[in-house]
Amino acid sequence: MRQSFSVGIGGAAGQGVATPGDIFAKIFSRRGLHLNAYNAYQSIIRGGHTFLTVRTGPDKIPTTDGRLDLLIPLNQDTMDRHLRLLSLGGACLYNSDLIQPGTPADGVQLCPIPVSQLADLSRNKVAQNTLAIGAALSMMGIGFPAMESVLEEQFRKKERSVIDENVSLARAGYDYATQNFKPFAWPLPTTDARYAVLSGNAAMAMGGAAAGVKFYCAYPMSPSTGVLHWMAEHARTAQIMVRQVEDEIGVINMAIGAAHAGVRAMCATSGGGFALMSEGLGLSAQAEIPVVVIDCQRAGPSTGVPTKTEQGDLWQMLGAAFGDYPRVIAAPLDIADCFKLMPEIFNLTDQFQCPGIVLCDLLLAEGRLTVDSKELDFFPTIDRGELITSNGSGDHEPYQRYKITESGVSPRVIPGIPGYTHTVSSDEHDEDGVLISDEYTNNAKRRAMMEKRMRKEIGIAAAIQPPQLLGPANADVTLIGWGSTYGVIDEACELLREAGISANHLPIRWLVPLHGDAILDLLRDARHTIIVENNYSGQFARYLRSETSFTPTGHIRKYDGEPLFPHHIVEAVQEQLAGKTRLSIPVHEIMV
Amino acid sequence: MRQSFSVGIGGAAGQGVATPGDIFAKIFSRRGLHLNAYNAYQSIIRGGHTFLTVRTGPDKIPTTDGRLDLLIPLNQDTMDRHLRLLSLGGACLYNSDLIQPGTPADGVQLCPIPVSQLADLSRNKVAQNTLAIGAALSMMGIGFPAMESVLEEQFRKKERSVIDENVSLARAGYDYATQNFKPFAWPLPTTDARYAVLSGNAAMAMGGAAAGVKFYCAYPMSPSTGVLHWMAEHARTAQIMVRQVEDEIGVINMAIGAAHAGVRAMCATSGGGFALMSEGLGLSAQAEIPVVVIDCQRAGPSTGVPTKTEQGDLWQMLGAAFGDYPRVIAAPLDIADCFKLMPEIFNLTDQFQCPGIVLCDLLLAEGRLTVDSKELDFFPTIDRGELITSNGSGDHEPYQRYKITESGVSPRVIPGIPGYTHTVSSDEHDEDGVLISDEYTNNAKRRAMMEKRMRKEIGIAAAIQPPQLLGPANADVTLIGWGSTYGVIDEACELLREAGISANHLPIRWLVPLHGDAILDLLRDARHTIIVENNYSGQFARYLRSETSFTPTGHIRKYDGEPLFPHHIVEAVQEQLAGKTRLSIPVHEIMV
Amino acid sequence: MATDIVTPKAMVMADYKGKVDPDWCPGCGHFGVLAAVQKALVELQIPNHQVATVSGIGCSSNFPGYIDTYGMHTLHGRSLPVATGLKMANHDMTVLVTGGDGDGFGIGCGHFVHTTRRNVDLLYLVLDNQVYGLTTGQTSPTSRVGMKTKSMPFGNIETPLNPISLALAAGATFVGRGFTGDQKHLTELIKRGIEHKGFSFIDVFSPCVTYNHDNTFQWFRPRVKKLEDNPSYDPSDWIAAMEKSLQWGDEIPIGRFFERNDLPTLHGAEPVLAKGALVKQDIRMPADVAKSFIDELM
Amino acid sequence: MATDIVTPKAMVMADYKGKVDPDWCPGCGHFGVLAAVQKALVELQIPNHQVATVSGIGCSSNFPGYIDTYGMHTLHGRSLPVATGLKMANHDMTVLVTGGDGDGFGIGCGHFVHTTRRNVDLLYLVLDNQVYGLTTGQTSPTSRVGMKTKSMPFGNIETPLNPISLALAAGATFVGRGFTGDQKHLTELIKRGIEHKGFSFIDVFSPCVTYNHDNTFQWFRPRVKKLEDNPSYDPSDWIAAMEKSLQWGDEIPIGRFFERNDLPTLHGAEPVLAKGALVKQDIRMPADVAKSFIDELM
Ligand SMILES: Cc1ncc(C[n+]2csc(CCOP(=O)(O)OP(=O)(O)O)c2C)c(N)n1
Ligand SMILES: Cc1ncc(C[n+]2csc(CCOP(=O)(O)OP(=O)(O)O)c2C)c(N)n1
Ligand code: SF4
Ligand code: SF4
Ligand SMILES: [Mg+2]
Ligand SMILES: [Mg+2]
Repeated sequence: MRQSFSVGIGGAAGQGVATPGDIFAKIFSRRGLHLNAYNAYQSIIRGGHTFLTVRTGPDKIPTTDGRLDLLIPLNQDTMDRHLRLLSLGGACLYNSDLIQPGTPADGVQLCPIPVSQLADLSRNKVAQNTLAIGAALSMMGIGFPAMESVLEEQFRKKERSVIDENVSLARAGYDYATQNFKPFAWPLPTTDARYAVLSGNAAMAMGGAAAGVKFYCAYPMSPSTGVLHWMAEHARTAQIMVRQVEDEIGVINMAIGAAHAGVRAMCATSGGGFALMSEGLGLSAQAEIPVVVIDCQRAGPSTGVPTKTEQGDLWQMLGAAFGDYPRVIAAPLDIADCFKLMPEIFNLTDQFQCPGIVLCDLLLAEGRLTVDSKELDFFPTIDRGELITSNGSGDHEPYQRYKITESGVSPRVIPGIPGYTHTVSSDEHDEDGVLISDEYTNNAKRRAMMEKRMRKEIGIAAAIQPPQLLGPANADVTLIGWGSTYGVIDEACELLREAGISANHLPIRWLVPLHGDAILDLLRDARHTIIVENNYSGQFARYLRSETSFTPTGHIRKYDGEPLFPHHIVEAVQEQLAGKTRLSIPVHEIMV
Repeated sequence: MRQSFSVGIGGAAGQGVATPGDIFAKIFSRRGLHLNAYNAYQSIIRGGHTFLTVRTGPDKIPTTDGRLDLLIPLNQDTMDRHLRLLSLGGACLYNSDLIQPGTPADGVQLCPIPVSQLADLSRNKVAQNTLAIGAALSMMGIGFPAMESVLEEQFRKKERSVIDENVSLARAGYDYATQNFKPFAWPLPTTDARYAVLSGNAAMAMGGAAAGVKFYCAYPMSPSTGVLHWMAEHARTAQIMVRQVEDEIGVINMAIGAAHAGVRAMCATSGGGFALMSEGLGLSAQAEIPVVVIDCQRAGPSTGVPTKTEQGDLWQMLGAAFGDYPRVIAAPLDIADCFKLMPEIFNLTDQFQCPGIVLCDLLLAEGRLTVDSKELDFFPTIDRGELITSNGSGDHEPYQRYKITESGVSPRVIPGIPGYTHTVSSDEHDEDGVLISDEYTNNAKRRAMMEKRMRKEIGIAAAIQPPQLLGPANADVTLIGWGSTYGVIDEACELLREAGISANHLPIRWLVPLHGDAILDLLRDARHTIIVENNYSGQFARYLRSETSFTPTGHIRKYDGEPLFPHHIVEAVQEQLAGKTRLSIPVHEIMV
Repeated sequence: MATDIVTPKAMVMADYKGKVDPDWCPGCGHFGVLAAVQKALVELQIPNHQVATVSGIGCSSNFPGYIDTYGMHTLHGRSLPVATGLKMANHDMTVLVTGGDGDGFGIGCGHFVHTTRRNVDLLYLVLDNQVYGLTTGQTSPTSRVGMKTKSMPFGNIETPLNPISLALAAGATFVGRGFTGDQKHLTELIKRGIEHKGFSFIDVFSPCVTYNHDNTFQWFRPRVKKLEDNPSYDPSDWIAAMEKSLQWGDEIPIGRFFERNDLPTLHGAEPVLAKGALVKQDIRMPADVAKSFIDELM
Repeated sequence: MATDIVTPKAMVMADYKGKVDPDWCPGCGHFGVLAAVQKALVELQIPNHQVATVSGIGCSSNFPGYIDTYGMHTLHGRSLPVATGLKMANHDMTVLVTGGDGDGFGIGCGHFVHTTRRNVDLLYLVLDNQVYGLTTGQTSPTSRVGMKTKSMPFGNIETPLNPISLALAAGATFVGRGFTGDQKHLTELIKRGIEHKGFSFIDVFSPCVTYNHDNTFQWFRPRVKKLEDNPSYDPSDWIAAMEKSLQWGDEIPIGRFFERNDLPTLHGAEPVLAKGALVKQDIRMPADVAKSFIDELM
């Protein structure tokens, strides 16, 4: 089992859960530790309940978990809901002026902090938070200076007195804990590494910037809004034009307009906004204008649960816009991949002049992870495909925008170049772009143009990597996942191996086109296959079946809005191997 | 082979192709003949090329065909394009003043009409049309009085002199043909039956009216606009409120508002408009407000070929709106079924409080067919499901709109009733309708509410009929189709049998839920299975596979905008049985 | 519909209290709008089961959950078409629509213009905080130039939309502006809006205390000036209303900008509804009507 | 972009002729608008490769196919966002947007209002025939009350939208109305609209000879009166323009209703574009900028 340490901080929205989270993240990552953070919150601006988990350790931390080492409840509600997440060796740090402790499990240390004795509450309403962080660091065996420098940074925009006050509060907490509480059995180690900490939304925004996005537009929608926020904040340094548009229909069409003008254009939304964009995807496909849309999935249907995660948009992506047309759909596997995927998908959409969809979800979009900064390559290969950027000598064949070619790709031109004027069209058209339906309807031309476009699918499939099986060849169980389940399955495999069950893992990153034959090959000898996904109906299982006829031995699904934890998978695999069920639906233990 | 006679009339849009078509249709149906009519036209108001085929005969005429008995070209273009559709025994009636005949196949009679000799062209620009109809009737062996009464009706809103002139023109044509042309070998028979002639759009509109639709709204979009036109014209007699809305988003939401108020509400669109509606479907599902949407498919992607048919919206329907939710999707099999399906789907959506989609296509929507008027039952069973329409004694349990029940159905109430106020919501909610996500996020409640909704799928599946295999049990080939391919496969089976190949037919009408097990049972012993559909990628084949893992022996597909003809299927089956291919893509012979 | 048992009773504030308390941030302007609507309904003595409250999505759009009527919490930007459908199907209901500036003027802008010109008989209240609240603070169509938000951290560069002039231009028959900080005035305005036969639009300044630090209660309070205090202001004069709509700065007019009562409502203009609310009409058509439809096809 | 070879030459009408002839019905008003645009471009001597013509879907929206420029035939109602994206990515292009009344005021209404307030520097020409042409004759948002169409066979009951007042209320910096039957006047108006820096809107009466039998060439011809003929009319006076926008009946004003030149265009207000058209900027960011992004995360 990989060594890790989990902190849970809970309170009402507006009570300042985010700040301690940021501080822990900074302290851990600067110690050279990995971390993974997930915030379970509600669609409410003040009040309600928010619960942030930060898990850290010297190895990669692929996911958070329901088991905590340290709980910091900022209100009674958090104490009542979550004390039971602590087990032997765990501790709970709380403001004993306000919060009544519950009955902890055996071996759990209750650590009351007499906040009013240690702080002047009239001056600082969130004193309990800073005291608790100080105390926590002491118990984790982290020296105080690390904290001091992070606090300086965190409050750098504030006055000196605010910084000083926070530092002295943290110090008081630190010292109080050193004197009164038992340190954790496992003092947090340090390594020489230094990691970047970022969310999937920031990663996708930065990946887009690295891919050369010059135009970004969006309409705010959780959980994708972080992409807009990153873009807006960095627009001027990155020289990206960022627009907030009146609605998602305007968004996709504006992006298409910019893309047609020759820049790389990107936008992001979530399921409901994507529904509004879907007509525009058809335009992108038919007019052959590349555009990249990020969809950050949240729990549906309809407005659904805006702050909760799900992998329930897959069939919406598969069915988006009517008719058949080539496209690329990919699901990033983790937050680092959120970055890496962007230049790849931009190259594909430019090469094949078709829409590209990045199918992310709240778990990655709003989760945070440590990433080696070398993985954030801001100078990746850029391949803009067959793009005419100048009229050269001025002499050329008469230009045909939709020339019928073997590859299905017809050279594109940047508007503004002399001698290449043409019309692109959402109506079916001939090679010149003249509308077939309005000028004369010719079913032979129509068929040829359909086939030209669809031939691109061959090129796209050849350009993307078939999936790989991770782990031992002859495993007891093969876990198949897609997108964000990568991390949790990865860790579950490790836990399964420790429990004596050999497990391997088939993560799917490219959804359309899907390398169905390669998947069948990989699964041919699998003994027990289980598809793991975060939705009700097994959307990926159904899709895989539609492409390959493959049916797995079993399924693990979850649709309560919360992500899967490794032990959910472990227990489900155990029950399925024991023949108890073919469909496991784990019960979530963190109630938010 | 069923006896039939096909007339083709072609010309530029605006040359008046529709009127002769209407006149033939009336004359044939009043003779007790069946007919099937399909107009191949372009998205252009004047000019271009339009080609109407009317096929008639004493038995049901399930489809039109590429083979003609009579061609009436109204311009040279039509002569040039279509003369080759005539074979032995056929005839071509044309205005010899304007049109140069081509070289016909052996045994085809060229029948030039000297229009300027027979008519005063300065007074009547479409004299050639009326002359040709008169001539045609004579050659078909139809007495002139039939024509006279139809002309009276056709022009009943015009002045007497116009009617008289048309009658005398028709007479002149009739007499000229009697004297100069050879009558057809097969004089058109008569029967005692009398059929209604209607389009699929009119049938769906009337079926909706019969189902008790009180609110209809739409935004015009070919090929669905005929539903709006029927509704608008009959609004006052049928007491239906009909609204044209600013866009399709407004349409679906207005329909949902009306449905929530307690009336049956319906709307219609085509693929692009449906994309805009898809977010609204999620609302209907999540708020549990029944609504029926008709989608008349046209060739895509994007604006595509607005006047051409395709079955390319299936995956858009399957993926419409994100998340998992219960719904009903059905594809009418023919124009009579366009009517019959409406009350059925309204009953289901009312019973299960979910959206219902009628997946039609241009072929049925704008085609015309004879239907026995007894099949147009305006007083079908109406089952509004669990709907509280009064507070009864005023005493009742506290009302919970989303009460968790075994069936997944929670009684609905008509707003305005005292004592039942509640809020319906697109956000996830608890049994009371209180928003889970905004008030407190509870993953157990979320899961329970998901499961409540999804349980309705069981009830829906039980309420609809599993598909049936038509034709002999032990056939050489089983043809599987869905929706509008019903007619063409039906006739193809007959032709195959005549060609010595026994064929049976599995038509799919209910798409979601799909009776996958029943289908597998029916196909278990099939020797050679072929899925026939009007799209590029085999959308139904892929869907069927996703539900059953079933893969057929072969496919027949077409995506040139035109429908399949029976002989396309026959030839494709022959080549597939001979092992030449597993995918046949017939070439269309009518060039429009 | 069968007959309902209705025990006539005087409506009081408590009758309009929703199942849960609002989860808006303490101090949010939306509380005041909720209270004013409830007061208006009490003063007009409209039974709560005869009221439908329809909203889109946003903090402001959570409104139907906090008032005990027939509520509909629909899609972001789509409250007006839903409300139109509801009203057309049962025009006996009093229909209120509530939402935000993003909901109504951003994504919902097209519906706003068209519902306005159709003169659908409902009251549309926009809880205008000049920001996107629920999505944690982005620029809205009514954010002022220069305002900094998460989506435009260097300041908004787009001219804001003027809801009053837009509503007037779209043909609204009742146009008002309220301020949640002036409860009495707002309540009166809402009452008039409900009573008006036709489309009533009220833009309500309802500050977002969390995300809009420019246009706060403090900012508005000294600026708002009631049109009702100006005896020469004539709310039947469309051009005068247009002119007033331009005023912004040290003095910002609130009150009834415009009202006309000479245009038919949408449901009033529709002959099909002359026989009463659609939902109360027979679901079956008369046999002779059905026969006439078939005869046409023969 | 690499350097292009441009042989300067005088543009003539033939240079703007599209690959195919318009397939509009003989006599359709849209022919005149096409001709006027082509004439305006010739008179302004704008090379055709520097022009982008963007449309939605409709008879009027087939326009880009009939003029030889960089054309985009997009989705019904979506021409304005597409054109905005194009202009932002390459503000060196002259952008024309053409479409119908259904396209622009019906399904596209929200974009119309927002593109207007953003002052995107383009010319938006609505070929307003007060009917849906391509879908064979339904009511449009500008159809007059009482007009009978296939979708409202008993006559329209909805107050039509007033494009001029709507554009003014939405903050348009150039608002005009033309008549396809007056080519000279229309050409001049279009020229001014192209030259105007900011959002120019021209509503052009362009009769549908097939489906609108109420508002025909014959109907308009005696009614249209040029604002330019009235020396006292001041197109910088917004209120006067609003007042004029209400006029309809025996006399219908055409011409330049309003123009102001004091507001920045959207591309002008965006600092990112100060370094030149986006499409001409380097696709790679400087290494130090990339480093700063990573540093923020450490
Ligand atoms: C189609 C769609 N796009 C985006 C969203 C996300 N969203 C929810 S509320 C909101 C804006 C809220 O602002 P406003 O309407 O002004 O209401 P407020 O919260 O300020 O009261 C947005 C963008 C959504 N729910 N649906
Ligand atoms: C989303 C969508 N809805 C509907 C249509 C069908 N449609 C095509 S053109 C048109 C209206 C055309 O009217 P207008 O814009 O006034 O142009 P006109 O033909 O009168 O010039 C409609 C409704 C469509 N193409 N896309
Ligand atoms: S975020 Fe703003 S609008 Fe939303 S509840 Fe809080 S104060 Fe009110
Ligand atoms: S239908 Fe009307 S708008 Fe369309 S081309 Fe014909 S005349 Fe012009
Ligand atoms: Mg707001
Ligand atoms: Mg029009």
